[in-house]
Amino acid sequence: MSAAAVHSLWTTAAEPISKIDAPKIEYGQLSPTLIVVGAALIGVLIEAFVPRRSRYYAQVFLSAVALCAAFAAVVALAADGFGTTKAHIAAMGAIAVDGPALFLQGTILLAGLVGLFTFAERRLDPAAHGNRVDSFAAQAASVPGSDSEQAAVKAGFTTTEVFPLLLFAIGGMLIFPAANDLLTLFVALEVLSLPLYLLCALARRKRLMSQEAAVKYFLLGAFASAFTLFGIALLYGYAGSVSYARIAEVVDGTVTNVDPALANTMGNDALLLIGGAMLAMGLLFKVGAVPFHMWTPDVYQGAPTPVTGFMAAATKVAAFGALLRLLYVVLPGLRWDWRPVMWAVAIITMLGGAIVAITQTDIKRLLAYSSIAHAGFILAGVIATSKDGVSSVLFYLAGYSFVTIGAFAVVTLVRDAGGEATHLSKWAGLGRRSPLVAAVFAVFLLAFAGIPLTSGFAGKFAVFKAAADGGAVPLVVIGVISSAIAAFFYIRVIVLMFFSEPKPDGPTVAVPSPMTMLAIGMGVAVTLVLGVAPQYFLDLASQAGVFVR
Amino acid sequence: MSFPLLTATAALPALGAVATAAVPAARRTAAKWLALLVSLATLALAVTVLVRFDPDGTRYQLTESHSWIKDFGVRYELGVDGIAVALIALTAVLIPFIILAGWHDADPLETGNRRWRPTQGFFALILAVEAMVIISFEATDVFLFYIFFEAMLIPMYFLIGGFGDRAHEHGEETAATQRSYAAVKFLLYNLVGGLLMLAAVIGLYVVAGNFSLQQIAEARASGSLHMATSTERWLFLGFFFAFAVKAPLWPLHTWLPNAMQESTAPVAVLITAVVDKVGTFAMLRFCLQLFPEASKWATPVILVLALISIVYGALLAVGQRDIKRLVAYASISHFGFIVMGIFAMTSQGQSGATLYMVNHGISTAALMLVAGFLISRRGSRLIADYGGVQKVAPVLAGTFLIGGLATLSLPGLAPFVSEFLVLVGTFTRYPVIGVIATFGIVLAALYVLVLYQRTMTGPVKPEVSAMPDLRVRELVVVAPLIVLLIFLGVYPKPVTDIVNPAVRQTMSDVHKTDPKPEVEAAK
Amino acid sequence: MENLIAPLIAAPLLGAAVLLVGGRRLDRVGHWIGTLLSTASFVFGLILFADLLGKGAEHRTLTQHLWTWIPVGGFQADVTFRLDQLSMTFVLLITGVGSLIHLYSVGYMEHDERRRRFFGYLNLFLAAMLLLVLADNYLLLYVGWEGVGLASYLLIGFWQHKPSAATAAKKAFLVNRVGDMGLSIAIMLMFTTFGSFAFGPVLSHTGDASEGKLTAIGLMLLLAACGKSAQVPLQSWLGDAMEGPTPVSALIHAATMVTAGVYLIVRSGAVFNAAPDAQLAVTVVGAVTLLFGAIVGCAKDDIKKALAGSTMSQIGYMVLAAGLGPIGYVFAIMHLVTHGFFKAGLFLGAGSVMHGMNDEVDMRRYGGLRKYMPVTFITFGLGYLAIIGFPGLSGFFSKDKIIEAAFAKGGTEGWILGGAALLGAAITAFYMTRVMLMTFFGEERWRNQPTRSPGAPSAEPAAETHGEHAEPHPHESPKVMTIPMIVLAVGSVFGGAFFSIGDRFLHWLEPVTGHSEGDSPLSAAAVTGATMVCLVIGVAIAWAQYGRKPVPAVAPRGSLLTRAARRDLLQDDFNHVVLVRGGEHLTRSLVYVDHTLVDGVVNGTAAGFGGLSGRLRRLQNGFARSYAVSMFGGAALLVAATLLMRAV
Amino acid sequence: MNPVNYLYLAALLFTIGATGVLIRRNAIVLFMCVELMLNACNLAFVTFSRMHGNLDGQIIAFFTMVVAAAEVVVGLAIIVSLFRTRHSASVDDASLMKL
Repeated sequence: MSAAAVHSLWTTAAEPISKIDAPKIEYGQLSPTLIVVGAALIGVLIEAFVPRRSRYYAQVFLSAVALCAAFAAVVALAADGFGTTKAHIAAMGAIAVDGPALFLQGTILLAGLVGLFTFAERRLDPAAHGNRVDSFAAQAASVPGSDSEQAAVKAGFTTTEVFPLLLFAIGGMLIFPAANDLLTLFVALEVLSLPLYLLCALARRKRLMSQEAAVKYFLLGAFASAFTLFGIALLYGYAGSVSYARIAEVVDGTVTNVDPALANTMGNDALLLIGGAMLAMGLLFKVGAVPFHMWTPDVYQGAPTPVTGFMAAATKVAAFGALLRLLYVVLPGLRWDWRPVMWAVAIITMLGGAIVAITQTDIKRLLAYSSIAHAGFILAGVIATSKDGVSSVLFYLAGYSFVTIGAFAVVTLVRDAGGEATHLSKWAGLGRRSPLVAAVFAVFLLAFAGIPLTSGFAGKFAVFKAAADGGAVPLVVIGVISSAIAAFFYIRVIVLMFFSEPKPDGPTVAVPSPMTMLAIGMGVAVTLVLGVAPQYFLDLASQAGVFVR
Repeated sequence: MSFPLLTATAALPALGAVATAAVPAARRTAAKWLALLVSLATLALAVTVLVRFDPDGTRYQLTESHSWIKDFGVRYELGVDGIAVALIALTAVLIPFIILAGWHDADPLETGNRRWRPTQGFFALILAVEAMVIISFEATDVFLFYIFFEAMLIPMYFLIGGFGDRAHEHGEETAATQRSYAAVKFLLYNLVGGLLMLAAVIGLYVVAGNFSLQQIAEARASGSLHMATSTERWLFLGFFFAFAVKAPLWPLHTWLPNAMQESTAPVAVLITAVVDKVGTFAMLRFCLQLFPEASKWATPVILVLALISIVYGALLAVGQRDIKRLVAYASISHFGFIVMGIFAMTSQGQSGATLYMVNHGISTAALMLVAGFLISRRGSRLIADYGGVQKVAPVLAGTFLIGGLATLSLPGLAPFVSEFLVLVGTFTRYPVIGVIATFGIVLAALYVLVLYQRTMTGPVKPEVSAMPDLRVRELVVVAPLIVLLIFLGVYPKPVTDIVNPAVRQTMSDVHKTDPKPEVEAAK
Repeated sequence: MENLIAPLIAAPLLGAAVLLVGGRRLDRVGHWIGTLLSTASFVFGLILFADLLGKGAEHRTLTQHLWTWIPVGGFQADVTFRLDQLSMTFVLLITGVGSLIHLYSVGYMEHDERRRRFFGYLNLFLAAMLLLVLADNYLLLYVGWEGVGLASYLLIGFWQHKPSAATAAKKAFLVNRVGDMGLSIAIMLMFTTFGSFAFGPVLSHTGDASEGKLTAIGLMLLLAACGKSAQVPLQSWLGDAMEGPTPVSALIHAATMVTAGVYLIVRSGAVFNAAPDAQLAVTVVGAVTLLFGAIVGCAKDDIKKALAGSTMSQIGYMVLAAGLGPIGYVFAIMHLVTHGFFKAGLFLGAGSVMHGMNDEVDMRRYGGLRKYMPVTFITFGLGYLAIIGFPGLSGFFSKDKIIEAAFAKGGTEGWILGGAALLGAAITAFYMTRVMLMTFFGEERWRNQPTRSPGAPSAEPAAETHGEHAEPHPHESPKVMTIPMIVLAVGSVFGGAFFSIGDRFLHWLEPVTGHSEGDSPLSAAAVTGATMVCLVIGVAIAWAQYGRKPVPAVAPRGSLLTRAARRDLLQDDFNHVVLVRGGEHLTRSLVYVDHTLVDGVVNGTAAGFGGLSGRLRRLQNGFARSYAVSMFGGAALLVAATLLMRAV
Repeated sequence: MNPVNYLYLAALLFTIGATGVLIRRNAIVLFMCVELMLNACNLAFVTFSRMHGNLDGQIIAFFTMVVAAAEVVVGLAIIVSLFRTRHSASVDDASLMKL
């Protein structure tokens, strides 16, 4: 680049800034996100100003209202046709308002709502010193087992910060799949991650494991996001811009008005490929695909179960949304480069998750591995690179998220002296003690296993169908095999619950408040409805199957 | 839009299942009666289907068709041909007897736990299975069929793993573990089969674009839908594997002995007499209609497998020490006959096979249920623990003998007709296979008579000396079955009249005609 | 008139149903119901017989179509009955002898608390046997064929608490099944050859079919016949079948059922006529069996087993005759009928003796019984004379004709067969005389032998009821038992003469079976002479051995042949070693294979995944940094792979 | 001099950071390595920005700093709490959950 050019660049910059036309923001179309984030901020203020006794109620109320409002906004937008005809890119090209975005945001918000219910549950643990407690530490700062902790518990402290944190996370998740330039993507990634890191550390019981989970999640997450960022940097270097549309144009070679200054770096495919790969790696980390999955079991096990449920459901949805957008909007021109790689990832993810899960002994770890396997199945749909592929993935995510939250909600119910009894051996004979809970959990497991008449089957069928249509028949076969393997360990749990004799020192099943019941109930309802009469939702998903660019 | 008879026939037991499950824990007997009444009502509906069905009418009758999952090209399409009608009737007939036979099988041991309601569950599950079996006989949409073909596994799984014989030689703990092993084995076997079928189902959709059996079959016939030979064969294998597991065909059979051994006699009957029939039925309806060429391509191998099943099953039955296992292996041998009849591709073979499904259902039910009564009395499944029962409980012994004679297909009893038809049908096209298969009848005589001799004859064992004879409830279960066996053995025409047209259709699907006899050929 | 055929079968069938379903409440009258219904069926038979006689020789075939049984495509099986001279003959024999034996059993089974059931089975047998001979197609015949098998199974094993009986019954059924296999294959062959298996189409189109097919059919039919009629190599069950009550042995295993094979061959004459090879096989089987049976009969000390051997050999004669084709058919049937009389008589006699001797069956513990049970002695004696072919008695005529026919076959075959038949006649004379002498003559070896020596075989459990530890008090049987014996004795005396004078029987049966006079190298007189000589020799030897010197109470070791003959010429041992042992090994090894191999593969796969899982999960070692390593490595791979994709 | 060299430097720094994450035990140091990686990214951004002659890269660099700061806040909070419970900042000690 010639010195003159550089000089001119400086000089233009040095000129007195006459007038920058203010960026045009379509607040209406961004309302879902804005509502949630705004509510989060208010939540912070509540923490600051509302007396301790009433904080909990204020927070729960606020969050619930915010999520419902946001969901209403999403529905309104969708009804207004932003999902289909009016789909466009808002906020100066930063955020896309289109079918996938809205669908995923809706899913995330519902998941978030259900998650909120499980967060707010306060009936499961025995009341400590006369005040009800939820599954979060009384005072995260106090050392486990220390006097300060005792004092905090005695004083009836509760970490109501979790609610704003939850809202922040949801806010990030809402932006994540809608982000239409890499910067927004990165910011959203951090916004959704950081609160989750904290939430992981806040368990009331088993705090060491909780903190360990947080540390692992945080360090690895930061590590991954560094890769992501570097990937972004390379892409920026490749295209001279971080806007999806722009990058896509460059990739397709249909770029207009190249200024000569860029000529020598732009279109350097090495940059593109490496950058794309590193970016993809960041997203695959979030969805928990092999070999970037290793944080999943530990974090899922250590984190407070409500957090785990929410995280497992919502994060996956958001991350897959972002991944879809990246692959379909930014890198479609690169299909022939990334498809084979994704094939490999999908295959090892499906098989790896399913196989390792066989020998798990902790229910939460088991579900973690199953979530890995499912990530593999979803990837199979992602690879299809067709409209069907998108809509099938959307459908799968919707179904899956509810099953997951429901399943983890059930896990919170099964408790013994040491809190949740997550070791499988403790679950023996649960079907005898409380058939209903066991039956509900069995329904979730069958949905995971993809047995017909559950959402799991419909989703799996949709995804595999799309994949097969896309010519990925071997992938389908492997998927089928690995779901057979997966079936084995889901069934193992069912066997344990129904066919083995209950242990004398077995866990008790706590009677939850209506909130958890609602969460579980919604899970079951969605699972069965999507299993028996999925048509409406499939329509929804297929309408929402088109990205704007 | 007439009354959706088929839907009703399937829906009634389903609703009955829900209702039964909802009966409060204390009202155990009420649940039993409810289940029994529902099954009888279902039988009534099935009979109406039988009556409304016109053998000489169109291929699929009483059809219903509604859009279901548009995106998957799935429709809710029901329709019955003669074969389906016969099997629906069989199912509806057997279930009441199964319920009646299992009257006390699920009475809870500890009545303390208010929430644990095994009895309700047991009968609800049986009804659920009935519903799913019936609808999978009715479905003319591949996807619809597949869904229930798979879903049926779940209630069966709980029936096998959740309820076993009361007294067990090794104590309840090991019994439980063995049960769950059997249940898991059953489920995994069938699930693997089912999932491979799923891949094939998806493949079929990719090729054909919809799931309607009739549309696809017509398109195939008219040539408007072309399938590459390799594609057709792969799809065929995907389907056939699942059905072969269900059927079960050697060497995919090992789940059956465990399942039948560990489950209570009524459930064992439910498995072999009802559920497994879906597999053979599906071979006849889906494999042959959707993939005629591939079916013909695979015929030699399948026939050999069937032949192995026949002889192998019989030989193993001879070697068993456990009554239920023995019956299980006998069933494997019989399923070999059924498959052989289907793939012999002659009208005798296929009518015979269909008839065989019905008769085998009844005869196995008779034998197995009586065996169950016997076992419930002595609390052991081992043949060696019995002896001389005939002297203390002559009626039981007599019914047992009749069941056994039916199993060895004695002329005059129903199974003879079907078995002979299958043999003839096979013989006309594959003489050698037919002849070898005929050895099966000798082996059958061997295992049945050995079983009878060891259990019923000889000096009375002290343990059985106080054994009561059949009770009224048990007689009510067995007597009608025996009457059916004799009636269908003497006058099978009603069934053959219904079945023959359907078989003729299937034969034309695979473009096969019966070989001409030598004398006519000479002329 | 043909409408009377169905009732003919229905009567005993009804009896069976009533008696078996009726339950204990019928115990007191059951046996009379059974007897009544079998007699009724006999009466129907007589009426039909009269009707046939009324018709012209060519129109003596009645058919009754009841309903279509199995209609599938070309496969049409009807339930249709056909009554012609041949089946008529059998009907009369079956119902006649059957009724007599019912009557006899009333007395014989008096002490058995399960008498009702016994009569139920007997009626069942009659029904099945009638169905067998009246069926108009082979499939329906097959039903009767297995029906009689079932009845015989039930009756042999009637005393089920005796393991020996149960085993014998099972054996009989199994061996018969082997034969049945032949019959069903024959039917399939007929279907593929003629497109039908009804007598009409099959027997009238034998001309159009290839000889190979016909030979195959013939051989398969022969196999069936061997099973049912206890011909070598499937004869082994008959001896054990004597475990059943004696009336059963008389009715089923002497007079009627075992002759079904002969019926089958004669009925299928058209097939055999067109298939010489099959015919030859039949004759060979017959000849071998008639010697085999005779030899076995010589060695047995159990009176019933001895008679069983003789039955075997007599049926051998019939089969031989049937194998000779049109020359022999008529005489086969004729001998069958006469044999039915005298052999039934002999068995009833034997039963009567056992009845008087505390159910002792070992002839070495008999002796000198003639003065204690005169009626039995006389009837038995007449039967004896008849069977050895004493001039003028029925056996003389029928057997003589067969021997003639055998020679008439001509060529070396003729000589061999004829020779065999003659030899057989001699041996027959020997063993029957032996039986006669050991039972009714000589000193009373049953004296001061209070208890039965353990070695001796025991047939009747009724022994348990009346005192077995007392010294036996031989006594004549009640009227209800003696009358049938007398009737049968009369039959066995005059039957043959009645049939042969003016060839009555020949003319009666000829329209069905056809007949042709072969050209015998020997004149009828020569044959008769030869027979007589053989007869005398046989009797003489027997007298020399058992008449002149006293019979040892314990059997001497005897020659190799004798010992072999006592063991049914080692045929059972062969079965045991080859079939039973071999079978057991086969099944045991298969069970092993199924468990370890077939099932092992499945469990192995599961275990394999489990192991893999266990190994893979070690990677999850809990160290955040190692997770980071995998991520880093993954990223590197991802990048590398993407670049690689572009490179290639 | 050729700005591409800055890219090489960035890559180098990034790699150093990553290696540090892989080999160091102390959570704080680990974390600093991550920060190093982020800053490597920043360098890359500004370099590219320079090369492309548009300001996007520089803007992004600022964003990154903010994000990094946020990460520090959260990260240190977690690490400190871990340290207080375990009295060690070694990440390898925190391996309760495995397999």
